[in-house]
Formats: sequence, C-alpha cells, structure tokens
Amino acid sequence: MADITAQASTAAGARQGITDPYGPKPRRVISRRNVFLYGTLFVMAVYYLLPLYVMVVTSLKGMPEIRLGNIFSPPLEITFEPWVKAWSTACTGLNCDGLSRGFWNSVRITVPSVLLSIAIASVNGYALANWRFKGADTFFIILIVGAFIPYQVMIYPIVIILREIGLYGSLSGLVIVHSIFGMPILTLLFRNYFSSMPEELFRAARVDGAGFWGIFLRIMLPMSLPIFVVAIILQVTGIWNDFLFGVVYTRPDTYPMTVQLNNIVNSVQGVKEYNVNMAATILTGLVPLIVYFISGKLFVRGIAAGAVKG
Amino acid sequence: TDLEVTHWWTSGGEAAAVAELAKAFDATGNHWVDGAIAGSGGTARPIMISRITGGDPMGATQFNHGRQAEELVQAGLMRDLTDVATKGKWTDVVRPKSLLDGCTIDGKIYCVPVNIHSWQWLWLSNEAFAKAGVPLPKDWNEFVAAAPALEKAGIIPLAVGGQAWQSSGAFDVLLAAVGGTDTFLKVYKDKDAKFAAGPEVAKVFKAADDARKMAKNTNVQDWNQATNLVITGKAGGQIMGDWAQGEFQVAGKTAGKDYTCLPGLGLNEVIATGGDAFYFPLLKDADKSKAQEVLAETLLDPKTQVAFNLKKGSLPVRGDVDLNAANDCMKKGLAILAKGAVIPWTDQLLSQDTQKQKEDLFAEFFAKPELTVEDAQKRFADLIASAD
Amino acid sequence: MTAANDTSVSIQDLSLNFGAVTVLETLNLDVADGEFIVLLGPSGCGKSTLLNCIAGLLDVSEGRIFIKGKNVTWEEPKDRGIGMVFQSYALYPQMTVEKNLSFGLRVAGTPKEEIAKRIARAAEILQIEPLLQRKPAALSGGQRQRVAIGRALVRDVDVFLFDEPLSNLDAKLRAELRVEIKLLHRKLQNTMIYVTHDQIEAMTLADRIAVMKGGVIQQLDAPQTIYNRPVNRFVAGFLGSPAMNFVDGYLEDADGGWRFAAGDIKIPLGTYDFAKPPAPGPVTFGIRPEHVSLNSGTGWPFSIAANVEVVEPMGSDTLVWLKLAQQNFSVRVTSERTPKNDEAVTLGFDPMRASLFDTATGTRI
Amino acid sequence: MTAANDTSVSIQDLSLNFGAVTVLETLNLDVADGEFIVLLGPSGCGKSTLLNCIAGLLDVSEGRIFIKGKNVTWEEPKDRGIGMVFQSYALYPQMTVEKNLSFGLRVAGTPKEEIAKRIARAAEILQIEPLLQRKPAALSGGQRQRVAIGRALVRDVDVFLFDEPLSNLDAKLRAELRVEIKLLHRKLQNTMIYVTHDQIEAMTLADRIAVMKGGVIQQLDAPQTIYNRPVNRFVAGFLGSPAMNFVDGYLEDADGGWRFAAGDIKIPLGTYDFAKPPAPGPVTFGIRPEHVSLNSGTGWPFSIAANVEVVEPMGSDTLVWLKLAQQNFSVRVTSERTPKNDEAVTLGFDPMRASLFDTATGTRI
Amino acid sequence: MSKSERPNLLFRNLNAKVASIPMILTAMVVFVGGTVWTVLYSFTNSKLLPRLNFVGLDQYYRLWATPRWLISIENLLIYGAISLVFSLVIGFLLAALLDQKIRFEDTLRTIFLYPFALSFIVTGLVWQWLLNPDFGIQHVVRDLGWTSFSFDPLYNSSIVIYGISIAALWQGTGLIMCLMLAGLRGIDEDIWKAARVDGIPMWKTYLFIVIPMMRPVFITTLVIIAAGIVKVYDLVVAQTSGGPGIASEVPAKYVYDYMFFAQNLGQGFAASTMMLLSVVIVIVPWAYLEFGRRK
Ligand SMILES: Nc1ncnc2c1ncn2[C@@H]1O[C@H](COP(=O)(O)OP(=O)(O)OP(=O)(O)O)[C@@H](O)[C@H]1O
Ligand SMILES: Nc1ncnc2c1ncn2[C@@H]1O[C@H](COP(=O)(O)OP(=O)(O)OP(=O)(O)O)[C@@H](O)[C@H]1O
Ligand SMILES: [Mg+2]
Ligand SMILES: [Mg+2]
Repeated sequence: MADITAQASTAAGARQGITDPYGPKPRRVISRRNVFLYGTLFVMAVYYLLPLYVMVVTSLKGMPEIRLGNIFSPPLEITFEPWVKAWSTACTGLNCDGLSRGFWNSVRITVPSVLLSIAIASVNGYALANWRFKGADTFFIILIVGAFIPYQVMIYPIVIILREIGLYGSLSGLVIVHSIFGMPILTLLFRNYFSSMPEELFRAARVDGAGFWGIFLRIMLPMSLPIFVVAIILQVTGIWNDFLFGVVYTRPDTYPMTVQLNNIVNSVQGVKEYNVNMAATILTGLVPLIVYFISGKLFVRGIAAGAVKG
Repeated sequence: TDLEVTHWWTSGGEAAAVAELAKAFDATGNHWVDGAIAGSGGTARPIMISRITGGDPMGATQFNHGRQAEELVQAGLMRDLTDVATKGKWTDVVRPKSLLDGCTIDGKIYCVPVNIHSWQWLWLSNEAFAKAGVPLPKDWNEFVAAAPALEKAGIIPLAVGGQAWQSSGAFDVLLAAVGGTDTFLKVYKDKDAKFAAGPEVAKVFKAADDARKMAKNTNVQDWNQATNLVITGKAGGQIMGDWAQGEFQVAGKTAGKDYTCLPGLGLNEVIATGGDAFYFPLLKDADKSKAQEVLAETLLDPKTQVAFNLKKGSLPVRGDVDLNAANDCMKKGLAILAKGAVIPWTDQLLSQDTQKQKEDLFAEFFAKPELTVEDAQKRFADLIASAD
Repeated sequence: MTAANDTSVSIQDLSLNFGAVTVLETLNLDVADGEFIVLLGPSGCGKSTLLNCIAGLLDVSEGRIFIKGKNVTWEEPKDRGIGMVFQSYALYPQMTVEKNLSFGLRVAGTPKEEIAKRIARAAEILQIEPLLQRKPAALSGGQRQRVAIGRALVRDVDVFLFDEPLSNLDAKLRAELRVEIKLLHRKLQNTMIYVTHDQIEAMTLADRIAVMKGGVIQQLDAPQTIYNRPVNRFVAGFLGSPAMNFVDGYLEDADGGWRFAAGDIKIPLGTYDFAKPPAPGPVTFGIRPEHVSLNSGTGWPFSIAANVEVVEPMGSDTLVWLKLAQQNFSVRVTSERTPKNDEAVTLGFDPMRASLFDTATGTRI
Repeated sequence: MTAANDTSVSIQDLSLNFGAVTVLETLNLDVADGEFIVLLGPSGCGKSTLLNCIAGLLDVSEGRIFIKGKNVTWEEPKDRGIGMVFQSYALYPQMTVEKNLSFGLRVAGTPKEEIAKRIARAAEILQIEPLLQRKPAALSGGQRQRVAIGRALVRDVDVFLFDEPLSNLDAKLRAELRVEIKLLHRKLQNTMIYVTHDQIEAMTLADRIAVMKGGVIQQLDAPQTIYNRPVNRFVAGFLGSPAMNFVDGYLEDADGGWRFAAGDIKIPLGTYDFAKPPAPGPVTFGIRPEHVSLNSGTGWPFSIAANVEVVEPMGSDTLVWLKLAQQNFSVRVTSERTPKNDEAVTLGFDPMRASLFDTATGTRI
Repeated sequence: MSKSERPNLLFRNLNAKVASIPMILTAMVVFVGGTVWTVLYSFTNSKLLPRLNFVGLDQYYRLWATPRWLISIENLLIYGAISLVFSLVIGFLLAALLDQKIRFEDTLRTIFLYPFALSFIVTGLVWQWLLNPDFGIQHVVRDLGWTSFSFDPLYNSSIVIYGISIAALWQGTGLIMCLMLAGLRGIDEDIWKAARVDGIPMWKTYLFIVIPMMRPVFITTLVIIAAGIVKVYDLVVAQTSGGPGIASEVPAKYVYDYMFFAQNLGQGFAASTMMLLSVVIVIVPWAYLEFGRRK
C-alpha cells in the first residue's frame, strides 16, 4: 500500500503501453482513498491540536488583546509576562510565588510515588503471573473492582487509615495513597505482561536455583522495559495531574502544582486573567507532556505487550 | 512561633484583608503561615475537616460561624477559648451579642468572630443606569421595573453568578427583604413548613422569579466576576453580601459616585449577623497553643478589626472601634447595626445539609426556567419540613 | 509479449523489493494447466513473497504476471481467479465453518442457491459436512486446514495457492493431509502452486519442484530429477533426509580416467555421468546414504573399509554414522543388518549414483 | 518404601491434577543409572507435566519421587541434582552465552575459578567457545540449543531432563543435533530423560522408550521391541512413519490353524507369535509398510493382488497406496521399483511380522 | 526423613505471599475495609463526623427522592453512553486510519495521544474557555459575520452534558486509539490477505472480521472507559461546577458535595453505596469470567 510509487511505473507504462500492465500498479497520489484518509486525519488532528494552540497563543497575549481579539488569532505582540507571573508571582491568599513552589512539591511527590507504586505493582504482577498461590486471584479481582470505586468514596476511610498509622499530612502518606490507587491498573498491566513472557524462561531460572527475588530482579526486570515505560508514563501523568489527593492529604507547604494551579485559576481578582491561567495550565501540564512526546512510541509498544493480551 | 492558618479568602479584596491579619499577628513576634485554599468554602472545608480529623490540624482555621464546626467541637477536636474570652471580656465588646452565641457550645466559647457579613445588599452600577437612561432605583421594586430599559440597552439587569450559593443567598435576601423579618424567621428559625408553602412566601417566590428572569444572561460563575459585571457597567445590579464592596474598592470605585448600595434591597433595612470566625484545633505543642491564644487576641484587637474590615468590606464585631475611614455603604451598615435591626443568618439557623439542599434547589430554579414557581415553592416547603 | 496459451500461470521478469532489499529478482516461471508446482526452499528465501505476488497481495516492482493467459499484474486479488490457503489457516474465528466458506460469495452477491450448492460440493469433497455449524475454535488442526482449503474451493478458481498449509500440524496429520491434497488435485485437476520447506511434501506432491534460494529459482524439475541430479550443492544438500553425504577432495585425471581423491581415498569415476567436460581441481563428492551399502559383498564398483561411530535405529531403517576422509558419513541400512558401535564394516557404492560439485561455485560437474 | 539403590530416578505412584483434571495417574517409572529414557506420546498426554514433576517445577498431588535414592518430592528444583533443557531454549535474552551458562552457578555462589573451569569444559564439549560473548539473539537455532544444553551441563548434575529440545529446529538441524546428543550421552554417561513427540528421535536416542497416552505409560521397552511388538494398537499406530497399516476383520479358527479374515481376504497366521491364547472374534490386523513387498515373487507366506491408488515418491523410497478389504493400505518400496498409478500389483508379506490387536480393547493378541 | 512428608502448604511459595502483602492489604483493608465501612455508615445519620446512629434506610429514601441525584444518574447515563460509543468509535476509527501504513504516523499518534497527558482540571479549563460564548468558538464565528451562530453547550441546561463530553472525548480517545492500534497490529496478517483474496471490501473486513477478533482489546478498553465514567468528577467541576443550575451534576460530585459540603456523611455514603452497587453488579461477574477461572 505504498502511496507514491508511481514514478517507476510511468516509465514502465510508457514502454509497454497501457494495454499491457507491467511492474507496479500505477497509483495516483490524490486518490479518493487518500483524500478520505488524510482528510479525516487532518480534521481530527486540528480538533486535537486546537486547544493546545489556543492555550499557547493566549498565554502569549496581553489581557487587552484577549478581551478584544479572537482566541484563534496569533498574538500581535508577544509577551512572556503571563508566564513569568504564572510561574513566580501569581498569588493565592498571601503567597505570591506562583507555581514555582508547587513544581518542586510535585517532583517530590511524583518521584517517590511513581517508584513505589511501580515497585509494588510489578512485584504483585510478577507474583500473580508466575507464583500463583491459592486466593491470589480473589485479591486481584478485588483490586480490579477497586479501580472502579470513585476516589471520593475512599477519602474518608483513608483519612482514618492514615490517621491510625500516623502518616496523615506527611508526604509519605500521600505517596502511599498514590501507590494504593495506582495499584489496580498497574498490577493488571504487569500481570498480563509477565504472563505473556515464556513460562519456560521462568522454569529454567528455577532449575538454575534462582528464587523469587532472584528471578524477578535478574531475569524478569531486564526484559520488561516496554511495560515499565507504560507504567512510568501512566503514573507520572496520573500522579502529576492529581488534584484531589494532593489537596486532601497534604498541607499547604507541600501542595503539588495542580493545587497551586487550581488556586491561581480560582483566585480571581477582578477579571479572570486568562493569559496567566493558560500559561499556568501549560506549565502544569508540561512534565507529562514532555514525557509523552519523548516516549510515545515505546508507550504504544508497551501497551501492545501489556494491556491488550487479556 | 509559626502558626498555619487556613482560609478560603483568595479574591482581591479578601486577600488584602487577610494580609492585615497576618501583619498584625507577625507583629506579635509570631509568624502567620498562610494556607489559603482557593475556590470557596465548599472546596476548602473538606480539606480543613479532613486535616483536623486526620490528626494533622492547622493552627487556626476559618469557618463561617454557626453550625459548620459544631460536630468538631463536640468530638473534642477544637480548643476551648473560654479563658481567653474571659480575659479579653469578649462578652462585653462583641456586638451584637448573638455573634458570640454562634461560637458558644455548652457554655464554652470555641471561636473568634472576626467580622459581620451581611448578605442583604443590592449593588447598583450608576454607569449602567445612566446608560439605560433610567433613574437609579431606590428599592427592589423600582429595580425590577427598570429591568426592561436596561435590557434594551444591552445591559444584564441582574448579575447572578453560576455558583449555587449565590442563587440560594439571593433568595434568602429576598425572603428577608420582600417577605420581611418575621417571614424569614418563621421559615428558617421555626421551620414552619406550612407557612413556607403559604401566600407570604409565594410573594417571595414571585420576586425570585423576577430575579431569575433578569439574570438569565449572566454567563459567569464566580461571584466576583458577577460583581465585576456591575463594576464595569455591564450589569445593572447584583444581590450580594458586603464582601462585594471589597471588589469595588480594589477596582478603585467610590460608593455613591460609581456605585450605589441598597441594604435590605431598600425594602427592609436589616442586617444578618453572619460572618467569619476562626476556630482553633486542639494542638499538642505548647508553644503553638500559646500562639493560638495570641492570635485569638490579635483577631479581636480593635486596630486589627478596623484594618481588616475596611479591606474586607465587612463590619467589625466590636462596637468600640473607630470607623471614620469607612465608606458610604459601610456607614449605612453600621447605622443599621446600631439600630439593632439584625437577624440571625442561615449559617446559624440551618444545618449545612439543609443549606446544601436549598442551594441545589435554587441553583436549579435560577438556571431552569421550566421549573415553575409553584413547584419550586412546594419543594422548598418540603425542604423546610425536613430541615434541621 | 503475452504468455503462451497453454500456461496457467506465467511469471515474466518478476522483481520485487522492499525498500532497498531485493527479495525476488527477474524471476521467470511458467506453470502448465493442471500442474502441481511446489516452491521449496529454506526460510526467508522468498517463497511466500512470490506466492503473494501471484495472488496480487503484493505490488510487484518489475515484471508481469499472467493467469490463464490474461495479464493480471494490476488486478485485484479477487479478480485473478485464484484461491489461497494460508499457513495459519486465517479462518474468520467468529464465523461458523459455513459462514467462513460462504462469506466471500455472499459479499460478491452470488445467489443463495448457488452458494448452498458450492458449499455442499466443497464440504463433500473435503468431508467436512458434520462441521459446517461449528466455529473454527472447535475444530482440530487438520479440520481447520480442510476448511481453509474449502474456502478456496468454493470460489471455483483456476489456480490454487498454498502457503505452507501443513506446517502447523503434527507429523502424523501432515502425512494424512498430504495424501488428501494429492487426491484433491487428482480430482479437481486445477493448477496448484504450493509453498513448503518440507522436502517430503515437495517430493510427494509435486509434478515439478522449484527449489529456491535467496529469491532465485535454483532448479525447476520433476522431483526425481531434482533428487537424483541436483544442479548444485545447495539443492543436493537441501533435499533428502538423512542428507546427502559430502566429501571434499580433488578431481584428478588418473591413468584410468577421472577419479576423486580425498586423503587416502581414491574413487574412480568410470561410471559417472559428467554434466560438463571435467577439469582437475577441488570438487565435492556427494552420495546419498541410501545409495551406499554396508557389508554387502564386493560386487560394487567401489568399496572401502570404515569403523562405525554411531548407530541410529529409526524403526524401519537404521542410520549408521562413520567417518570417511575425516568427514562425517552416513549410511542407511535396513534394520535387520544393523552393525554395532565400533564395528569394522565395508562400504560399497556405485559412483554412477553420486554427484560431483565444483567446490568453489557449487555447481554440478 | 524407598527407591532401589541402583535407580537414578524412581517415581512411585505419582498423580497430578490441575483442579478437577487429572493429568497423571498413579504413574510408576524407574530409570537406571546412566540410562537414556525417552518419553514419547501425542501432544497433551502429560509428558511435559511428568518432566516438570521430576524437576520440581510442579507440586505433585500424590506419590513421591526419588533421585539417586533420595526422596526429593518436596525439594526445590535446584536441590534435586537435575539439569533441564527446554523446547524454546529458554535462554536469558539479556545475558551473554557465558552469563547464561554461569547464572545458576553464580546464584549458588560457586567460586569464580570453578565457574570458569566448568564453563570452559562445557564450551569445549559443545564446541561453543567462539560464541561465549554473544547474546542469544545473535545465535542460530542450533547454537541456542547447544547453549541450553550447556546450561544443564555446567551444573554438573546427575540427571538431565530434556523437554522436546529439538522440536523448534528444522529437519536437517534436528538430525545433526540428534547425533550430537547421542554422542554427548555416550561421553557423559548421565541419566537422561528426554521428552519428544517425534518418533525418529525416540527410536534413535532411547535405551528405553516410555510411550504415554492420557497420562498413562502404555509401554516401556527398548525401541526395537516397541517397534516390532507394540502392546496395543495405539503404540503400534503411533510409532512408525509411514504408519502401520491396519485392517479390521475377524480371527477365525480354520482347519489349518488360526487365520485372519476381512471380506474375501483370509490370511493364515501359521507363523504368528500369539501374545496370549487366541480366541475367535473381531481383531485388527496390523503390518508396517516396509514389511510388505511389492511384485517380488511368490516366495511369501501370504500374497494378494491389488490396484495402486496413489504413488508418493519420497526421494529415497516411494510409498504406494492401495486398498485392502476396502481399507487404505500403504507399502514402502525403494524408488527403483515404483509402480504406476492404477497398476495391478501383487503384495506379499510374512504374518510373523504382523501384529494382531483385539478390536475392542486394542491390546495385542 | 522429614522431607518425605507433605510440608505445610502455608509456607510453600512463601516469598510470593510475602511480596503480595501490599496487594492483599490494599485489597482487604482499603478496598474491602473501606467499602464495608462506607456501607455500614450509610445506614446512619452521620453528619460531619461518622457516628453509629443507625437510621435504617432513611438515607436511601431521601437519596432517591432528591431531584439532584436523579439528574446526576441521568447525566451519568448520557455521559456514559456518549463516552462509550464515541470513544470506541473515534478511537477505533483513528486507529484504523493510522494502521493504513500512512506517512507521519508517529506525529499523528502523538497529536492524538497528548491530551491524555493533561489532567481533567486542565482539560476542563481549556474547553470551558473554548466553549465560552463570550470568548470562544461562538464569539469567533460570530465575529466572522455569522451573527446568529449559537454554540454555548456549557451554558445551556439541556445540552450541557454533551458539552462536557466533548472535552472528555478530546482527553480520552487518544489512549483508546493506542489500545486499538495495538490490537489491530496483533491481528494475523494472513486474515487480511484471506479477506482480500475473498474480495471482501475493507470496511466489511473491519466490521465482520477484525472487530470481532479484537474482543480482548475491546474488553480492556471497556474497563478503562467504564472506570473513568463512573469516576467522572474533576472534569465537571472544572468546566461547569455542575451548572447551569444542577444540569450537569454527576453522582461522584453528589457524593463529594454531600459528604463534605453539606456535612452529611450518611447521605454521601448512601450515594456512594449506590454507585458501588452498580459497579459491583456490572464488574464482578465480568472480572470473574475474565480473571477468575483461567489457567
Ligand atoms: N514487508 C516486508 N518488508 C521487508 N522485508 C520483508 C517483508 N516481507 C518479507 N520480507 C523479507 O523478504 C524475504 C523473503 O520473505 P518470505 O516471507 O517470502 O520468505 P519465505 O521463503 O516465505 O520464508 P518462510 O519459509 O519463513 O515463510 C525475507 O528475508 C524477509 O525478511
Ligand atoms: N497449568 C495447567 N492447568 C490445567 N491444565 C494443564 C496445565 N498444564 C497442562 N495442562 C493439561 O495437562 C495435559 C498435559 O499437558 P502437557 O503439557 O504435559 O502435555 P505434553 O505431553 O507435554 O504435550 P506437548 O507435546 O504438546 O508439549 C494437557 O491436557 C494440558 O491441557
Ligand atoms: Mg513464508
Ligand atoms: Mg510439552
């Protein structure tokens, strides 16, 4: 189904005449199929890109221009002031340091949460796939059903649990919460992935004398890059973007970026400063966006390896 | 000592007011750690409650005084301030007395009221009426009459933001203003459902129907955005509490010249003694407990009271302060207060549960023209019947 | 330039490349009407690619393809009058066998009765009547394969293309279905092009075998010719199991005529049928294990003593491994005459049955 | 009850079920020291399951397993003194060959020099020295297989377990590696238990073959015994390619002794060696294609005329298909004597080479 | 020989059991424990703090008599149907288009996938703005001279839930597309060839052959979409806060509002129990079929 392979055949066609097909079938670049195909894709791409475009353009305009102009028109006069403001001077209550503080908090929350949740889930998935014991499936099913429970329902019980173990309000508490709620989907992914690995490899390692951890660390882990990429992407996105847990289970000095974003956006002072809001929005989404742009290809591969096989 | 204080004052005027409190507290050698949570009480309160019940309490926190924190107190999570209150003779200085009642549970005082907020104001844009060519209305009825002219001039007669508490509050204001103080108390204090279904309240619903018709083109969510419509002359008026005044001030507008305020909608000049209060969770750390006392005292300090309330646009909780700097509207409020024309506000009278149901009802009522006045009143009466 | 009229499939100067990789190069192949051609070759040699070109599933880069005298180079697969059977069966898993068979016809708008008739016929030929209402998942491997053939059958085509249709089956089933395909061909008399890398299949089924390597047809001939007179060392080694024995050495022009020498061993080639005028030089001597006899007297044109290394009894026969000129050498004997390990034996064979290849180019001498 | 001391592996009353499915049932098997046992059987008969039980990779449901006289039923795999080679090679893809070989030793904490020594030895035996620094992906199938064997080798174990180690390779390579394994066994003299469903492998490699079906060992004997005197019809049909011919009929007590009758055909069984006292009744007569001769004179105890149906040339030999008492019947002849389709031929064979089975139970008579 | 006895099964596979402790704890303490706790307290009249004052089914009677809850349920059904249908259709369509060996596949895939990297809060904000009649699309189109053009889904009670769905689809279809693409790539190449030889048009091949073959992918996808639907909250809050009026309320928001805003935990718990119940009814049988009885 190559698109543009017409050149070779025109030469051949000239030599042979139309009546005697020779070589590749001539294909017009502008065929009905291509018009439909690329047309649809183009329209969809516009739909998907439009909001990003509007965000970027708006964040570079001054307020007067926004009020008068058209949201789609490019900025007449590019200003980075909204970005500066969003990053470092926007106020919530008395704190006027914008998103900058939230950024580091988010990093401090996201990194350990991602590591811990993936560590737990990968071991769980491995145990479920290769070391099945009685009852394991029941726990797993509970876990999967747990993925459907609205988080709001769990806020209160978790407050109680965290209080009882004395981790309420601390970063570790939040890390645990993220690990818990990341567990169902991640465990499912890892379980499917490890199940799709050849069983014989696992058996060979057992005969070689490696134990539960030996096999996991030395045999399975080095082979699991794609699924780890998927897990990392999902968790970085999920945890970085989390608002509810971040606001409920932390204190103001450890608020993540999304909470700061919400504060900035909702701390309306007179008119809404759309440009600042948009800059703040982009800044907040930047980390997961970068992760996606860098590793999108691996993501699809990992998804194919881990999610699709039931 | 660092003391973390959580609140949901994040709009322009509010933030400026909080800064005054922080300044005063910092002046005592302590440090105010600001824990603002943007949004509204709805966003902020669950966080505050979670933290208190979760065992990670802040040093002090804002609530609307009334019944919001009742159970926290009952659960023994909040600090008893009776000593501080006795020392500071709060019972004498706080005015009106009913304010302290909201803080008192089983004879003990648990909170520090910092201001009196009254909802009963109609804010009018002088510019808008000028543009429409109609004289400034003196009361709600004139305002309703002027609506068509405003609309013709492309002005939204009444700005009502999309948030549910705004519609619900507007109705409560109408209830007190159009229905009168007795009606208000009969419905909310006595919870007389039969009365709520009766003709007196029907009149109020009629007024609310006018209001929702006048407001139907408001495409904003936040109250201050609605206020901003009035400030910029895009809307004729807004029923909103005195905190709206802070926004006018921040925008550099002058009362009487740029905008006009009608307390009690010009019909029934009363003021509800709602407001904000600070509660102090029980802390283990002795230093912080000490700092809590200092903060409690600071909050009621006359100087702080003045500075804070001027910025916030609310009325101070003590009568012995000098408010010469107050503007036109504030003075009107003070006068009413002095006359003693006060009513308790819904925060004190109704549980949050009932408040929320009421909000849901009026949010629907204002947004959905198909919901008839009769149906709405019936549902309102049912709600009052089950209220607590 | 059109195809000869008696050919069923004619491929002229076909080339195909994937990007920079040339998989097939100026390939020519004429298949007679009703002929059973087997494409045989190691994995990756381009067998499937060639078949896909014929089916119209791949666009050729150069050349043209005629089916029944019609130039179909640019035709859609469905218009070429071909039916194809795939290695993985490629049955539509969610449809019953009957639906699988009829789907193509229904899409083409064939009348109902006609469809029913054709299915009935195919089902009868393949004896899958009892399976018509089952789904593929409920069929055994052999049954699935038969359904896959049925799908080609109902389309009433001139040419059948098979891409390793039996390689997913176990040995026993493979042997059975092999005979069935053979009988089917005899019954239908269609042209069939059959890809495999299993030489037994190739030998038993083909009218002619095309042995391929690296996208080039090495030899196209009747099975026995290919077996007995392979044109090069590759073909010789690829066909036959156990494989042909090869001994590297030199071709010498001795007094009595040509002879093959490797170390001490000198094999006179008096009876050998040279393919081209011989010249001295390094050559490889090849002889099949079944053409060597063990301890069977001295009546052979050539015989030599050796020591048995390994004995592999295979049931019906036994394979005896020994060393000749330090090179592995196997002999097939019937089970009755099995020697023991390390036994000293005499080998005998007729050089007429051997093949000689130029060591450098590998072509038959 | 302990194992006899001269057995290397002894399996006593082993049962295994997955949930409700019983895969192995009270299975007993004693393997002598240094013996090469092949487990042969169709897919799904429980061969791998049995091997995994021996290796300790599956928990048995009942019974016990002794290795070298020690009860290892509940030991970890690594403590059983076994090495295992898998069908898919199961090489660790991210490690070099050397790392693959040494992994088990490193896990066990063997000293560095010892590891180096053992690897050097294994590499030499298997001739994989040049490959030590490569990763598995850079190896050919045969090389991978050798590394997999090497991994068992370096562990210096008493018992080698092979689970279809050659079935992923092509026919040619399979034949080569088969010989290598045979030589390896001869060199090492370890006990080996080898699973396959390829009968050639079984026949050529085994000291004794255990033919399994449905989790039960049907026959455990030397290859030739199994080939020539199968205990039941299943074993008879499973071994041999082309498969044994079966003709259903009756056993009759005629004047001259017992005879087999199917339609018009009567085969006198004078020379047949009955396994148990015969009685009249329905029986199946079986004879291998290579034990039947075609047109080779009248010197046979029994001969009959028939018409050729299909001829399958297989290179070295030819398989001729015909009908006997309306049932398919094949004869293997050398390529030289190949008849034509539809040719009338005479078959001759010696009933002594035949097998008779009770049609109902399938057991040998 | 002690080894000849069957060892205690509890200690076999011990490492695996130890390693699964986090999972077991999460499952039992958080999910089961939390759920039981929630259900238990839904029968009480707990207000701000949980208290064991049982009031029977009162909370449930009240719940089902509340217009807002009924609207929430209705909205969830509409939103769910839209998300499900359109995510699957658009996701599959995009995947199928990308699977045509087109150029720029990587770029396009990234474009379709990037919104998934953004939080619902961000998504909600952007779309709120785009759909704002005074600034967004309506305003722009009107500026172009088409003054009667009206497109203000977020400010129109009767279609607000569709407006919310637009943003949800924008955010979510990328992932679905990825899953579908992975599924399509897993289809045996020979099936396509067989269909071409049979002369089956492309769309029919997709519809009758490929889609039925992708059952496992669709199931995974369905789980992911469904889990998202039940939980939808942030998006509504960020876009409309449930407005106009209560036209875009959803159950998760009802739960949250009544638990925390109205300080009526009992009511919130009753609502969440209803949500849980529906989840359990749908999911548990499926989960058992899918994960329970394999291997
Ligand atoms: N789509 C493709 N793009 C690039 N190279 C390809 C493609 N398809 C096949 N090839 C290459 O073309 C060569 C021939 O492939 P082909 O599938 O025809 O081999 P084959 O003879 O059928 O092998 P097998 O016996 O394994 O099926 C191989 O080297 C393969 O790598
Ligand atoms: N984990 C399992 N759970 C349930 N049944 C199983 C399991 N593993 C194997 N079986 C069943 O046990 C039987 C024997 O399987 P086993 O793998 O031992 O067969 P095999 O003889 O090795 O076959 P093959 O030649 O295909 O490898 C099969 O019917 C299989 O379906
Ligand atoms: Mg191929
Ligand atoms: Mg097996």
